[in-house]
Amino acid sequence: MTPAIAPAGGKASSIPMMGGTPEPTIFDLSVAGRRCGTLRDTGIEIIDPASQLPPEYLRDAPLELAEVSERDLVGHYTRLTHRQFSVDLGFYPLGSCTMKYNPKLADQVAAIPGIANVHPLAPVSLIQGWLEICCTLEDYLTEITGMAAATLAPAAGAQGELTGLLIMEAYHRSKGNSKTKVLIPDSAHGTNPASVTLAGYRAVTVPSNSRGLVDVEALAGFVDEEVAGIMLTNPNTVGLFEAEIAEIAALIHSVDGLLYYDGATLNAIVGVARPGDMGFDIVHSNLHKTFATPHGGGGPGSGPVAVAAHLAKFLPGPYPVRTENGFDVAYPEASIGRVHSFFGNAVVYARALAFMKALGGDGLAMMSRLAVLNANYLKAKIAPYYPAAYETTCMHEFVVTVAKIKKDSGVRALDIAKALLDEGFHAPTVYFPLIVEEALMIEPTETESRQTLDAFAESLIEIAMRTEDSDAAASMHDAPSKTPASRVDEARAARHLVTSVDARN
Amino acid sequence: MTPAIAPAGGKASSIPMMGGTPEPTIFDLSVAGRRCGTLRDTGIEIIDPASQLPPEYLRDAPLELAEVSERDLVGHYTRLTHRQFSVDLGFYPLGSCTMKYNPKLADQVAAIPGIANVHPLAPVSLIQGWLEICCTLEDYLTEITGMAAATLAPAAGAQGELTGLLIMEAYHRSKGNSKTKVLIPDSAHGTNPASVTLAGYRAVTVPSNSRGLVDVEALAGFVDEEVAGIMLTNPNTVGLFEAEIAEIAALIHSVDGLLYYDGATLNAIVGVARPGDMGFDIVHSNLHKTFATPHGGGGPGSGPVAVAAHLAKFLPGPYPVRTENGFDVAYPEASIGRVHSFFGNAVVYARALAFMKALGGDGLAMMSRLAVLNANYLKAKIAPYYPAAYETTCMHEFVVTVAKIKKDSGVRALDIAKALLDEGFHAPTVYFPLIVEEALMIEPTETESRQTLDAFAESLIEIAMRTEDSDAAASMHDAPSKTPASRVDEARAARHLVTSVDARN
Amino acid sequence: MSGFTPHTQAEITSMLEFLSLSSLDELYDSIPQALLLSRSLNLPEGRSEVEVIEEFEDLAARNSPVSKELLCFAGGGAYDHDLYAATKALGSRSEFVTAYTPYQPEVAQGVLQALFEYQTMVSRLSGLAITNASLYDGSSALVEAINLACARTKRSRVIISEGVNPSWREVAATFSSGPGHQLELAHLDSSGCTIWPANTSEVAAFVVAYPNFLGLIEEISAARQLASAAGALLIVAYDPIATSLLKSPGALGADVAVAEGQPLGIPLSFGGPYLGLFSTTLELVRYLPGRLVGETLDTRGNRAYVTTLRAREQDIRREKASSNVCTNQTLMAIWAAIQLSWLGTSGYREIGLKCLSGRAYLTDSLKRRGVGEVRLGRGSFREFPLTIEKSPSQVVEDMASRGFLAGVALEGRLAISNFDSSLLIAVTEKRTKSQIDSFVDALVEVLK
Amino acid sequence: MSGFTPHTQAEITSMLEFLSLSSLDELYDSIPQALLLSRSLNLPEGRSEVEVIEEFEDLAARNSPVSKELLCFAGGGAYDHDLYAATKALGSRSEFVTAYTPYQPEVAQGVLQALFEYQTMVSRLSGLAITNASLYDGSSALVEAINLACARTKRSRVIISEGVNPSWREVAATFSSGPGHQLELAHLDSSGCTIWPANTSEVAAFVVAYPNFLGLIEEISAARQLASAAGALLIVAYDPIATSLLKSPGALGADVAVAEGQPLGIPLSFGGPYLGLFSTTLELVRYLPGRLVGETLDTRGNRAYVTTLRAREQDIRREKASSNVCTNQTLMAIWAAIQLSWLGTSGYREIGLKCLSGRAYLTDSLKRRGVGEVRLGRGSFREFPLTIEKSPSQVVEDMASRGFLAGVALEGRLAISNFDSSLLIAVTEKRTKSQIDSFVDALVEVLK
Ligand SMILES: Cc1ncc(COP(=O)(O)O)c(C=O)c1O
Ligand SMILES: Cc1ncc(COP(=O)(O)O)c(C=O)c1O
Repeated sequence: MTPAIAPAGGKASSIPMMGGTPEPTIFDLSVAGRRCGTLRDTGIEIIDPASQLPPEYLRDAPLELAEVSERDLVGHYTRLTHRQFSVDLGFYPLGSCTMKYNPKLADQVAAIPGIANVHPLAPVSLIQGWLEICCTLEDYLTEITGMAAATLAPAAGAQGELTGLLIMEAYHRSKGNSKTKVLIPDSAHGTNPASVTLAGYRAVTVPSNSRGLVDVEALAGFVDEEVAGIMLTNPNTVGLFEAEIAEIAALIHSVDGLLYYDGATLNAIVGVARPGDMGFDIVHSNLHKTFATPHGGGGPGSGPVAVAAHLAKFLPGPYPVRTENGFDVAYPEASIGRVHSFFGNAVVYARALAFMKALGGDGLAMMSRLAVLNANYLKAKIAPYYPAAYETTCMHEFVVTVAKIKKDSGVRALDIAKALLDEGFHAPTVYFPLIVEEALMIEPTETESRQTLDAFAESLIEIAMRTEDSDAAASMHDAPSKTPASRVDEARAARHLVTSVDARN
Repeated sequence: MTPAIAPAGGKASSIPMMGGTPEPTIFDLSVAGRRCGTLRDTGIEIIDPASQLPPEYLRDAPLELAEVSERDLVGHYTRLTHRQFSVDLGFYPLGSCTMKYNPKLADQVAAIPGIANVHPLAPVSLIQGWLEICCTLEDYLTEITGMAAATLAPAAGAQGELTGLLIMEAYHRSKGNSKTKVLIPDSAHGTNPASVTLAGYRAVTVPSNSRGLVDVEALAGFVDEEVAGIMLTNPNTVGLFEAEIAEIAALIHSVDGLLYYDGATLNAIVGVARPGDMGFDIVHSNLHKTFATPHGGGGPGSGPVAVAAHLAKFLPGPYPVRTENGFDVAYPEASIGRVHSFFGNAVVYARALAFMKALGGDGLAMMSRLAVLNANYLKAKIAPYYPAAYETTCMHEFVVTVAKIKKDSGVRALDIAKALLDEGFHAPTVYFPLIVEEALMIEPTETESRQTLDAFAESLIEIAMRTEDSDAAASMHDAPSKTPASRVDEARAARHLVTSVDARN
Repeated sequence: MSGFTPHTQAEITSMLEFLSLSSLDELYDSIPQALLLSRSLNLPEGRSEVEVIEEFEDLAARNSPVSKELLCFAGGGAYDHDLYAATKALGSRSEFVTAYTPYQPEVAQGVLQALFEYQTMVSRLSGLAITNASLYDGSSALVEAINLACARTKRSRVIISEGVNPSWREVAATFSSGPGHQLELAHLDSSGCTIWPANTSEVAAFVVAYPNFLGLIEEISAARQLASAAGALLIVAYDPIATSLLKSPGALGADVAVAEGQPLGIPLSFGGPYLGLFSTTLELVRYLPGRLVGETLDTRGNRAYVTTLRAREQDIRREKASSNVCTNQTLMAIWAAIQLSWLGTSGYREIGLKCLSGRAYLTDSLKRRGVGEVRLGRGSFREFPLTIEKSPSQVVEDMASRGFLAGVALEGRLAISNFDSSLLIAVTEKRTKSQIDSFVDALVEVLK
Repeated sequence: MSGFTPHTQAEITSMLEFLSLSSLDELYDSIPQALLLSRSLNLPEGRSEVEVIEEFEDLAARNSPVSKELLCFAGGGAYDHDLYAATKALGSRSEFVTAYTPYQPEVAQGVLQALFEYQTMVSRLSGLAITNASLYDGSSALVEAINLACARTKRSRVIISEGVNPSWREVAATFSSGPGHQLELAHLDSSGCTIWPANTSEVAAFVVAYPNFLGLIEEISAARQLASAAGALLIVAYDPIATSLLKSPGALGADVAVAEGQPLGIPLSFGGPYLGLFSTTLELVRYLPGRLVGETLDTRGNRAYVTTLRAREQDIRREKASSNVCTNQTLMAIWAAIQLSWLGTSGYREIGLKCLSGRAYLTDSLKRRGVGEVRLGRGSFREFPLTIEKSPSQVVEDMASRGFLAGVALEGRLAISNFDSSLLIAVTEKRTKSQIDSFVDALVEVLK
């Protein structure tokens, strides 16, 4: 911790990235006694805490935070942003993540005081606008997914999954079913099996067939009375549409199982096909993917869950409802309970709804079509060098394997990812899904132009060609070199665990 | 111009700076038919322009602008910001420019709808808040400068100068004086003589003495009945206080001349000394310097002019005034006339006033003291390598000469400036003022910490030491190399004049 | 077609040609005809951005935001603190806003370093060495803490104080059903202190709030002793503003400390996005949910940051992971770090002093005016219950028409034993003397 | 001491020690005692930023902003156009906002390239090859144009149409006194067209507005012919929104084209900061006022930008410079470039069509309802005079209480010959059919 006597302070409060040096931490810039500004004068005399609080709980000394001027605060975080890639800076083809452009209109919506500064526990008479936003977004989502009712509360996709699985569980309990397991294809995202466990079920992995799809015949072998349901994404994580979804649904439904739809891939089919029409009973959507709300460097997201009519009574509460005199808040009769401290990541709803209203029904349908067009175009462009894991027409993303490149040159998927960073592109998702060896999972999204796809394809191909030269291939293990940091030693971070400034030494 | 058929479009819409490549122009990214968004639906049918406008004045074809998606628009300008140094990124010790930190509170003030969205021609009953802002700022400025009245209208320092000189001229006209010339020290900023000419006077250059100051005896030789006045900055542009200002004032006033104060250096003396008390009759201040409003990459600024009581009647109009029932707009009786389409760069006033209110009287006085402390500290730190042009205690900035370094190593002030860019610092002002050979004019401002000054001094000294090695010295002509562009060929730009995309080829 | 997608008709045609397709619909040939939506979505037509913004301005006009329309004396887990201009400006920089999870550290040092610094700050607040990169909100942090405790102790019985935010307790109950944790409620006495059960065998964790939902300080040492005796973990739900004056949970022996980070510079936002703070001891790091940023070096030998110990996480551990969290609240964590750095050591302490002093000024006034029963228990920080004779929710409505969000009615799902007919009132550093005076005047009138 | 300066007391002390000084006051030893201010500034004490912002919110509440409180039908040189979210977001990026003039091109490519692109756009709008990097506002652009013409022709007589914004004419008059230019006003006839004088000898420039201040299209070719015959330059003050439908000034033979750039995405801002557009022909480039950005290469052979032909400017030419401009309106130029790029070819044209169609819808309604005398001259773009029987300024006040900023009263300093008792009304693309309908209804009532 900072010593009590004013130390030298940061070597420099003003080294921009252009200088090529790493940014010191905010604590390195700290000098005891500095501050950004003063607090408001309330006109109330400051009292001795000991007169109000049990003295044995009072701190002995003030808690030490960074002590900087506002000038240094602003310098620090501004320089950090110059060390950070983002959608606004460039192409971000992270498969499964749908890193599309986030329109700026939503920022403006989010900043309206009547949106941003509303207390969640205010009486319903004072939050009618917010409740209408919630109800309207639910309507949009149920129409898009083909379901009957929805909750917006889950704060992200994974929380949506768990919420949905608890609804599944409540359904089975209500029917007196005794179910123990949930089926999951081996291509599934890690959150799926983790959620299953947390919902109290056993996750059973179903292998994909050679076409990257659920093998319906094999699946049949897994289906018995203990099956509570199945979790699928459709298109799945290799970017292919599970064409036999109706058969799968029939099979699962035959044992009174439920179908859960992981909405991470919804971007492929908005306005084209609906999970509800495919036989899904529970669907989450990731507003931070399909509906263009920004991902915030890791969050916040929002993972609303929509359900078929017979499951509506299990939805979590509180629940905004339309009444004859405006909007109110209610709890469904057999609710699984509350899943968020308040109503969920509300401002994200406002952003997503603003986006949906701007595009409209037809715009949303076009969005998906162009996402799929972009993916297929890019896939075809790079196919001679980067064979797709599966040949079929892909949906909004696709997976290629560089197993052969690795075998021939020793260059791995990771090296190719890093080499791309040097070209000014973000890397695709690597080593996922697990069923594809040396996978690169590429999702261009609909907001990228053909020119960007061409430039990206060119870079990828150039990199592939470089692997044919053994020196060039070897040097790729050192990539990237033009980025704010060169290749980062991940193993060292785990070995010498330093997760705070105070753990250094 | 863009051909009618959709061209290939930009090579890449997504190459961030991290990739190290220059950003294409927005026109290079253009593809015919693309757009960012749609306009509002007014419900009004679009009519044929020929039905409303003389057909011979109608365009034959739509005017061609860049046609990009919002995604590419945002990518383009965001990437451009990654190729731009700024105060928020680092130290910007540009002498004479006062590149202090601009507190973020002012941005919030500027964005309030009741500030930002007010029509300047609305009746006074609807702009009372704005008129109060104007009057209050005038009060602050007259108190700070020690003058009697002020106009905010001039849009920058240079326009303030011209406005002030026209007031000078109006004064002389009103007195029946026939004046022809205005005295200007040889250290003055270029705007001063230019303004004098535009005001219809002849600029007469007065040489500085060996201490960098106006030589009062020599000055006396220039003073005659034709002298309308003198323009001075105090502290002057070498960063020194003209201690004999009272004598100068007496001399000029003795021929009924007026003293004009160029406020570019006001940052040294707020709350310490006032131009009015020194004998100045007309004072401009640069809100974008002393009062922390951002410089905007070149503007907007704001250059209010304050005057002594006997000159108030000449101020430009319209003029916000306090009345018994609120605020009104008036014209001074003998006004020189209007100097701005409306009331000047109003939002800049709101920013400056917010800053002043946040600091308060004592805070403003401390601001100047610390600006001077920082300058003297830095000056002393680098003195062994960078001799000051003048020895005296400097005010908020100082000038060093690298004449000896140049003589010894061939490294010029320009090369040193460029080398600093590689260190992550902005360069000081170079080759100004003209009276100092190989000048570096350094203004650290009060918002920089001692640590930043130390780091800057260290870099400067390290560069000076490098000049002692002839190879290292030679390589400095190629600096900078870590910046978004390497050394730019300025001569080529003038020789092959290309000032628009359409002038290329 | 809106401007959201860049494709011109000509480009669509040529891209389709390149793919030897003749229409966009053919891209969906792998979807059986019967599953295709044979109609357009039944949603309104797209509109220009300016119209959409105006629509939301109209919706917003049907809410009553604090500051502009209502002076806020409500808390209950969401507080009306000042947010500084620099926090907003920096936290809105698009590099932070539009980045993904930092999977490629070489181009994500901005987010990673900001998170590393955030972890440092929250570890200081909590007094615990390990802090993750955020969870969804206070309640989800509590859920993860319970899961951690049960996984660590291999037990399932959890004693949770009634002083923990009732909504968080509801969330904990929801997510305990799956793993089969048994949550037992320990009620509050009339002074607002938890009455712990006598039988503490096989307890995985004790959960106590500090200050509790009523704003009152409980005896944490009692819970710590019980936990130690029972071989259980102590989970403390703290208030990250109260720690400005109070000892950290870690200093009081917490094994896990969780909090709602909203008061650290996050707008009220109708309840979200907020920020779940989660800290624990180094010993428990392998049970940590969520992402963790560690310091390391790059190949040039420069300091660099990266997410670490990823093998704990769901993307690698899959069904064996103890948490499913993936997307978290990174941006909010960055906001909190900026706000805390804006405050610095002295500003942070001053906020605490101002909250406390404002609360004391209000409770003194209420006592002096004989308004209801002010209940301060063993000590209150910035919030307290006022027991009144009228219906608290009716009082809130009546006060709203006078321009005050008077508090949170402790009714229905927010009811607390021994605190019937009470209004929970909070005072932040934003509330001035004159605002509090007029609040008291209005309350006197309304309660008359 | 506020947080604006970083210095702690300890640092101040040690820095003074380093300088062998014992107090800050000693720094000012070079100032004679008599000149030192012996008291504190008589200004209020400093306040926290949140209090200052609230103070400005209170001040702002005493203004009536457009959109929120008033539907704007006023123009007169400042127009209520839509501003797009991306323009605001990008134009507010702190690298653009907090940079200085791009004196070091190696670290200023962002601003320089944005200005180069701006110059390209404005050259297309104006139809003239050379555009500078901005001037203060429309009026200052006009002043510089007159100075240029007089310098070029070595003459001093300037004929300026009454159709040029009266405030600009005032500004031109103010700044003509110094150089000794003689401005002669050419009045408008009752159709809003300039009556040029018969004697045009020794004229340096003819200045005409397009459309003029009344929103009406004048015969530019007449002015062009006079100018050519007289060996004078033609200065055209154009409207950068009208050029979406109208031929560019350059195409009509302008030698210099100036404009107020505010309609290109700059908020009304109580009149500033706005943006002066200035274009001229290549032949006149060495007379150009202000900064000019040129394209070149860096030593790596990459395209780069730099301010060029600096020898024209005051910092080099000093008293011989034809302009004293230094700080300009760069940030506003960048906003305009972003907004124009947001609009693109089709959006820009659509704005023009919507303004024109809205104006026509309004003038048709007014005519139909027999409200005043609608005067469209040879054609009006988005603005027109309505001659009425009541006092125009009274009508504006009456309409304001009904929620409309009804227009600009052509009275006092804004009076125009032959247009007594008239209200100048503007319709932008923001005004919808129903807004115009209720505007007409209100006007009918007010004029009754
Ligand atoms: C296929 C899939 N499922 C689930 C998730 C989890 O969603 P979230 O990150 O919103 O919790 C993701 C996120 O990347 C995903 O790609
Ligand atoms: C000494 C001096 N005088 C005058 C000016 C001109 O001021 P402005 O750029 O605001 O027009 C400057 C600007 O740098 C200056 O430094």
